[in-house]
Amino acid sequence: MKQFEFDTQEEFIAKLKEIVDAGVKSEFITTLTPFHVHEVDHIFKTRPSELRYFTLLGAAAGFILSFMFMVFTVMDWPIITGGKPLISIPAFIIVAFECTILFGGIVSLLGFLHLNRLPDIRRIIDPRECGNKFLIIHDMGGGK
Amino acid sequence: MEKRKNVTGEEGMKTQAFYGQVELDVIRAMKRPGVFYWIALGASILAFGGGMTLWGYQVLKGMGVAGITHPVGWGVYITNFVFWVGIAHSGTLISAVLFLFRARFRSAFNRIAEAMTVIAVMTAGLFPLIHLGRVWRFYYLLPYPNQRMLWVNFRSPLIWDVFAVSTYLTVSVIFFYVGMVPDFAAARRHFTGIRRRIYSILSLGWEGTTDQWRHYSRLYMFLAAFATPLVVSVHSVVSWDFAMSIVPGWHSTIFAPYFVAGAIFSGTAMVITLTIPMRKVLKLEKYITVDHYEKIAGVLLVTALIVSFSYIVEILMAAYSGNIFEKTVFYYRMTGDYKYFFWLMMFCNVVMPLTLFNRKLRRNIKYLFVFSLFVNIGMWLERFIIIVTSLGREYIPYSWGTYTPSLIEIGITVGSFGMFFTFFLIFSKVLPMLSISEIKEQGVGNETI
Amino acid sequence: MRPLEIKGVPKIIQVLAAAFLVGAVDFLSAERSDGSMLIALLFWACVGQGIIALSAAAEVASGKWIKNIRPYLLDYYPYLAIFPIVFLVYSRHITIYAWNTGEGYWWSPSFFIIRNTAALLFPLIMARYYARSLEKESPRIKLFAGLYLLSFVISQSFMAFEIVMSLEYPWVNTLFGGFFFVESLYAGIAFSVLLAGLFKRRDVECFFPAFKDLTVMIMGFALMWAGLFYSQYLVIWYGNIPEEVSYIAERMHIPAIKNMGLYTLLSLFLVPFLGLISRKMKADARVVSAAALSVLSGLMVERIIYIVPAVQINIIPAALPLAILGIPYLYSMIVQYMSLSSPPVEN
Amino acid sequence: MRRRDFFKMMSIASGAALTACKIDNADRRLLPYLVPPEDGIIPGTPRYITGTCLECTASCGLRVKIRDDRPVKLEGNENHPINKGKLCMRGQASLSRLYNPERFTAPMLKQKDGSFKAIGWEEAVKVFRRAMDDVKGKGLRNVFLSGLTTGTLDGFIDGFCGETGLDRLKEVEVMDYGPIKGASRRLFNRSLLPTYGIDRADVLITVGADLLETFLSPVEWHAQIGEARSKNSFKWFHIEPNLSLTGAASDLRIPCKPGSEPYLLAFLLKNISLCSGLPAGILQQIPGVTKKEVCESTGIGGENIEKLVESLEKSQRPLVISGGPSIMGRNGDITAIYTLLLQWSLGMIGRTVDMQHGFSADRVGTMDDLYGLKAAIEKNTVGLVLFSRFHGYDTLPHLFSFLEKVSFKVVLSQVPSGLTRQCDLVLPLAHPLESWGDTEPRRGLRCLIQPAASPLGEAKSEGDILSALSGKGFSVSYRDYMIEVFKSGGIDEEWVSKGFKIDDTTADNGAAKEILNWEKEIKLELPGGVYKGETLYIIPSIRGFDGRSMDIPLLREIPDPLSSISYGRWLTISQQLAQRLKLEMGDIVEVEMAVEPGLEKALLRLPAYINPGLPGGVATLYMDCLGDMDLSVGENAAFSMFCREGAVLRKTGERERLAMLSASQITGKRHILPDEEENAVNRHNHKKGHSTLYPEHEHKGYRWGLVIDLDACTGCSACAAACYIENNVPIVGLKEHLKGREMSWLRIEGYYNDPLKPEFIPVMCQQCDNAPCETVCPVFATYHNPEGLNAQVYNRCVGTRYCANNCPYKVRRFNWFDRSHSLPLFSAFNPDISVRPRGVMEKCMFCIQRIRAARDKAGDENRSIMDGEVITACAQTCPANAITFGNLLDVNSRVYALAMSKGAYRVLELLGTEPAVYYIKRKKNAE
Repeated sequence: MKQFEFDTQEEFIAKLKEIVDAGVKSEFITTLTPFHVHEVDHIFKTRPSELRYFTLLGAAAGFILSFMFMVFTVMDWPIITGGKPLISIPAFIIVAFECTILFGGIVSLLGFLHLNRLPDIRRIIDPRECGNKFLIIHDMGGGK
Repeated sequence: MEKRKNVTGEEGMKTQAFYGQVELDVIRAMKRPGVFYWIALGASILAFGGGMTLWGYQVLKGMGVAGITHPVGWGVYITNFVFWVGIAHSGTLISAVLFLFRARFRSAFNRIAEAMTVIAVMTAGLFPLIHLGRVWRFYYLLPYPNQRMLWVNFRSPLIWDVFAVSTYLTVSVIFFYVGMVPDFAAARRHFTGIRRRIYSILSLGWEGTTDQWRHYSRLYMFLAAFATPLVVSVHSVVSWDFAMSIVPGWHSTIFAPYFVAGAIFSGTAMVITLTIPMRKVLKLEKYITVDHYEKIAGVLLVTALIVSFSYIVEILMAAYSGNIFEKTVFYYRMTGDYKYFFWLMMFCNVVMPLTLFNRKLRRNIKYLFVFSLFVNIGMWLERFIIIVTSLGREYIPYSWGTYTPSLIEIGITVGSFGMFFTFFLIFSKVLPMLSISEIKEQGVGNETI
Repeated sequence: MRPLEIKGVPKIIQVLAAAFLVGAVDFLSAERSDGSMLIALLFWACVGQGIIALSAAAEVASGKWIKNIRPYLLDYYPYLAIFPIVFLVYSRHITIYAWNTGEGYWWSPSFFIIRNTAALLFPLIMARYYARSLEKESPRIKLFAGLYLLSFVISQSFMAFEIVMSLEYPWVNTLFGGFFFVESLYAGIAFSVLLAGLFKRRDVECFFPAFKDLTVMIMGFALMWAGLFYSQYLVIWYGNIPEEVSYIAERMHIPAIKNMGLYTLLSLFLVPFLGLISRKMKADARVVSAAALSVLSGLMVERIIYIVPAVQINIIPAALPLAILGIPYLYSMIVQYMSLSSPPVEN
Repeated sequence: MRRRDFFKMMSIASGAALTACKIDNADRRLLPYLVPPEDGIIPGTPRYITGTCLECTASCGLRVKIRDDRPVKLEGNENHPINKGKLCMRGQASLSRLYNPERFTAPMLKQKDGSFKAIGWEEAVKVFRRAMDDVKGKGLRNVFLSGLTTGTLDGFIDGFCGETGLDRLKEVEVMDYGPIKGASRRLFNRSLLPTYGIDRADVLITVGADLLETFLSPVEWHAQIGEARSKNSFKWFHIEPNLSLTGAASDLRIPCKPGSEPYLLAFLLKNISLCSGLPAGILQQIPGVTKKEVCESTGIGGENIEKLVESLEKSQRPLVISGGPSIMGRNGDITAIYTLLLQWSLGMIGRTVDMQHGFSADRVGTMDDLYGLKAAIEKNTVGLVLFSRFHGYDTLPHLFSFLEKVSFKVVLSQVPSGLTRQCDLVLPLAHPLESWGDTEPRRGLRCLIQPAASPLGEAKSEGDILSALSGKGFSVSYRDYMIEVFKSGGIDEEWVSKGFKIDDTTADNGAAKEILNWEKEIKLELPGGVYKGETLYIIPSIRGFDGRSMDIPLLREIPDPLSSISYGRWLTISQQLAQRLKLEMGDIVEVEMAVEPGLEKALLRLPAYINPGLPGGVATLYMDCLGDMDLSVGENAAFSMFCREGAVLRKTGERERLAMLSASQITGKRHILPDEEENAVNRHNHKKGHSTLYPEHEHKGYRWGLVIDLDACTGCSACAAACYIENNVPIVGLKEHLKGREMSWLRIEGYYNDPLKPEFIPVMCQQCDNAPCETVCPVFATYHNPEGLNAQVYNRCVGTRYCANNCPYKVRRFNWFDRSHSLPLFSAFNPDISVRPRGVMEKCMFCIQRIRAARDKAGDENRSIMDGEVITACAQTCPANAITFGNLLDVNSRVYALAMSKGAYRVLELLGTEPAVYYIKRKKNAE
């Protein structure tokens, strides 16, 4: 278990590169940074976040379900208003659209929490503080 | 990677000093409210309470205590609703749209703007309830299985409103909160006791590990991508509350884009109105700079031009079509009982913005402040005129009419401002006013798209 | 250094030739094809003005990416001269306008012709100033860019309200003008994407950012177009006022046109939006160019829908002017493509 | 409404419910109807009895709808010879008198301090007799003063006065048709008030006579004119110095200078060949006037005069009637005489003018009689006055101010009024719907008055009271008296069921055949010139009659059709006058009226309403707007009460907001009223072309529709009144009206596109097929029901008011406040339809409760509803028969035929709302 601290992003990146080049797998390395350092992703060659699947799912579900629901309601008790057709698609699209975004947004949030295992009670109680420093925590379990 | 100026002003890499400085500045803004603050807060709460009381009175006595009549069934309440929804819009615009356009200057405003959005939407959401004849039956508007065996009418623009506004509120809150998670993590370091505990809970145990950041920026991007069409759709829906009807002066295809532009126009103005005094009081000048204001003023100018275009087209089309009903309405607007409002509106929303072509004025903070106030007035009047004059001059001359707001309505309007500022002042002391992590990442100073 | 000037054939010749040909076709073509020129005019004016508008807009918003392709876009501005001429020729068909019999100063045919010709000339002049100021690197570039945009908006609005909408007087649609210039911008983007696509195939490094942004923009505009289209349709559908509805209803009742309508939805929204939603697609110049083409075709079909029930057209005489007015653009594109062997040095 | 009143009303209601038919206080326990009693009162099902309307002197036949012993609606008696099943707005509204919370429930005695104390009947009678006696002691006269009295009551009162030694004076009606009676007296020695047979006439010339508003028997005239119009040969000219609904309804309205009528009539008498049949003596006396002179003095165009002469020449059965303002002024008498001469010489008498069955007005006196009484009182030879049905005082208090000098005054009255406050003893009079009686509006016709409810508290019918006063006590009821009068059959079943009976025994045969005394000097020369300066006419109004009806709240709530002003008082002035005085609507005007020397000038201060149709130089004021204004003229005949020549109007600079419900009285080309070119095209253009994106929707069995014939509609507003009562529409009062918050479901819009002839169009919910209001409702509170009604479900409504905004016809009404406790009071409510709570939208639904009832009935007999089986309240009461209701899907129905007939159109057809209300306008305006 080794821990490196850096004051500037550049040194941090340099060190990280060095460690990874030394052949340490990224899953044995944890970095803590005060903001998102995109270079880290490039170094680790991580795949883009799986979050997008959640988002897509939520959005699609939102659209389809809400539309089906609206159709159900007008079929459940068909009431003519203003001579408009019972299933008046132009009108329904709007609510469907809103629901798409609503569900999309909520599901993405849930997805995010799930992927990051948040909220994390342990960390809430005593978080690992890095102040404004850039940390590299190298779990010696793997690599040399 | 382009050059960055840090707080101490000299060129170079970002340093620990810089990070610390940023945090300290923002956190300082969250501490030690001054006398001013308490006075302002007290006044707001007073107004808020007053407004609520008047509403109670209206509920007990009946809608009649308001000035609305036949045929002008909608008045100040709906005007306020549209106004506040409009205010809410710039929030999302600044944080989401500009985020997508990679416009860096957003980071100066986005947190404040988002807060404004959330609060304004809550305020706006109140007015449809206030204007209900039987507010104690408001739940009839929600589609839930009930003993009346009745669902809601999804063909009604008002139901679209229910969905649009609630969606907008939810998504804005999520967006707002997600943006703050890392900052809570930063904030918890600077407090002790109960506040520390609250912030750590709110931060959900955020640490800023690689994966967290990876998912985080993705989430933020998605939310922004959602919020952008949402802004447009929500105010389009609001505009369709009018455009769907066949009321002359309401039934117009241009309404959706016209209202969206108008909303952003008024909202951006409100951002200016709020931030200018705030940056003074909270000493955030170095984060919210004149360059930022110049850019915001640019947004104002563009939207103002779109709005003006719509005005002109509307009026010209009324004349062009030769449709007697349309002509009546617009003639009435320009010469009728509300002509002064109309021309004042024209001045605020069409003439004044032209001054922003002048770069000096765009960079003149004082001027912008005054200007933004005018815009707020102008946009409020715009909604008022659209609603009242159109209803006042409909198809049947026998039942034309005019409308004068009653004191109740005015009181409740004042109350709504009270509500808005109450929440806003509280926010300004409880939550980080600037996006700390973002500023750390980007530094401050001028940068371009 | 500007490719076309090296390769001779002054633009003015092309312009006059094109206008002349179109005029000829129109005069020779059968009785029942008043619209043949109209479509050509509407479509190419939409594209032509849009191209310049795009660069002007980027100029005003001080977008960096525009710098590299701007000169190529501005190459096309002289073609704006075609449209006033074509309109003048077209104006002999003025009798097809429903209001033609109507009285009132505004409705006098001569005034109609004058104001619309002016509206078509205005952008040409402004574009010229803009281009010049660019060559001279004068500090007032942004000003002229802005002025061009103004002229562009006015011109497109006039085209929408006067030349197209008033065909079915008293049908009124206040968004029409706005819709037109957004579409024109859309067309401009699509066209520029084609250019950028070409450059990309030639692996001219400095065009990549432009290409990237333009593809995103296409998606954005697809969405925007859908929004504007929808907010017109919805209002008319919902209001159900015969005077308005009949415009749509009539077209719905002609199967051919109904299908055309579906095609526009497909080509202007679904293809560019869904087609480009994934990263890989965005990166592939072929796909993007295809999308751009579908957009342009969609816009053309849409213009046919606008005018057809009001105006008689036959396919052949309708297609010819379209083709003719297209030649200068195609020609310039090819020339530019060739000229890339020596990519211009940009600061 | 005050809480106390509310309890009072409830007590009436329950009291009524308790005592089914017999009027006694025997048993006060509430018993449910376990077995339906034989008299057929079943809870929840209405029962109908006949009756007679006493709101004005026409006495139309009533059909009283009774629910659980409570009259809830008055409808016309179909078979009645006068009104043929129709009622005017006053008749409709008169029901609410029964439920007036201020009614007297016991005799009231004035105390020293001027307050009133309730006393028992015995004491009341004692007081009365004591007063009588000590008056007799003083050797003064006791006087009985009443309004028009007919039927058995007439004789009864004679008897009463005989016994008690009261002398009965000439009856006082503000509108004595003096000149008409006078004319017949001077020509025939009989003061007769003839009835007219307009339906028998082919040319009708009315000179000022406001047939459709107040003239003698308006509802009857409505029906007759409709009848006459069905023969298309019929032509109707109306000559008037003012503007009236009658003029608007006539085929040709000819405005004339005030007081100039005699010139025209003289010209006619001289220039129509038949008139040469007049006795030479008379002919000589009629001065000759050239056409030019006539044109100048009357201001009538030559061509119109030609038309009149020509049509009278051609006509087989002409009819000339003069009345209203034309017989008010000092030229009134001569106008009446010339008219009578025309009638006689053109052989109208006996054909279109019926002298045998004249209106019974013999006892009604004139101004002179009144001055007689005044003199007597001033000489104080009068001790006690007993008033009954005496309306004059409340219309013109100053005119009767001399009554205050009388030492002891007794009055029979239902509600407190100016007069009752004057009196020393007030005896509670029962409402006609609570008492027995009969009327004889004209010779040969007897109408029955029978109780529909038990009297309120101690109130008694006039007959009962009088017999009590004469010392008989209440032992013999007035009903017994009547039975004994009509020995033959008494009050037989037939009479009770039909509500009227005809016996020609009373007809005045051999009346007015020959001009008896022509050789005697009849002054026939023309009056010296036409009135100078402004002329102010004080005329009866369709809402208030001579002012007596104005204490009915509903009649103030429903606007005056000509001005669309509801509450308040106003002076109608002409555009010309307004321009001269630079007046705007609502500017307060000071009117100074000429009076005879010695009296101080009479002043009026009123806000001005500018009417485009009123001839120049004329101002009109409704009698019900008089309030306590001083019209005193002195006794000089040169100054007539209601037509004030040379009135001087001044602008005061003050303003007052008029409660004018119409924002604009001009439509422009708004597709509300069809203009000429639209007349030409077939107005059902909505089926042509592709004008909608919506699918057609089916209607199950019925598609209810309404057709309104604008050619027939006179704007009389009876429909509005009926609607208010049938549907429990709340009355909201002046304050709300000024805000524009009237609640009327059905309104009469008057438009002056042609100032000569205003047009009226009744507007109610148009029950659109593609209703704009429906789609925008978020909660389905309003929707399109399978029978084509635009149903409004009050319980679902949350009150967004979007529907009202989006209704192009502006017929939706929002409940701004809780009205459920205000007038009409609980007992008057129609139990078949809910009272709407505050915060919900309401509107016309074609009287859905009636449709429902009919459907149930039809369902029981398993058949479908027949044409004409259901009829909306408005259609039912419309005196002009202008409204037809029915099923548009049934191609054989009357409504279908009319809707598809030529000239049928729908308001704002260009919006594609596909209304179910059709309007018919065939006649071009001003033709």
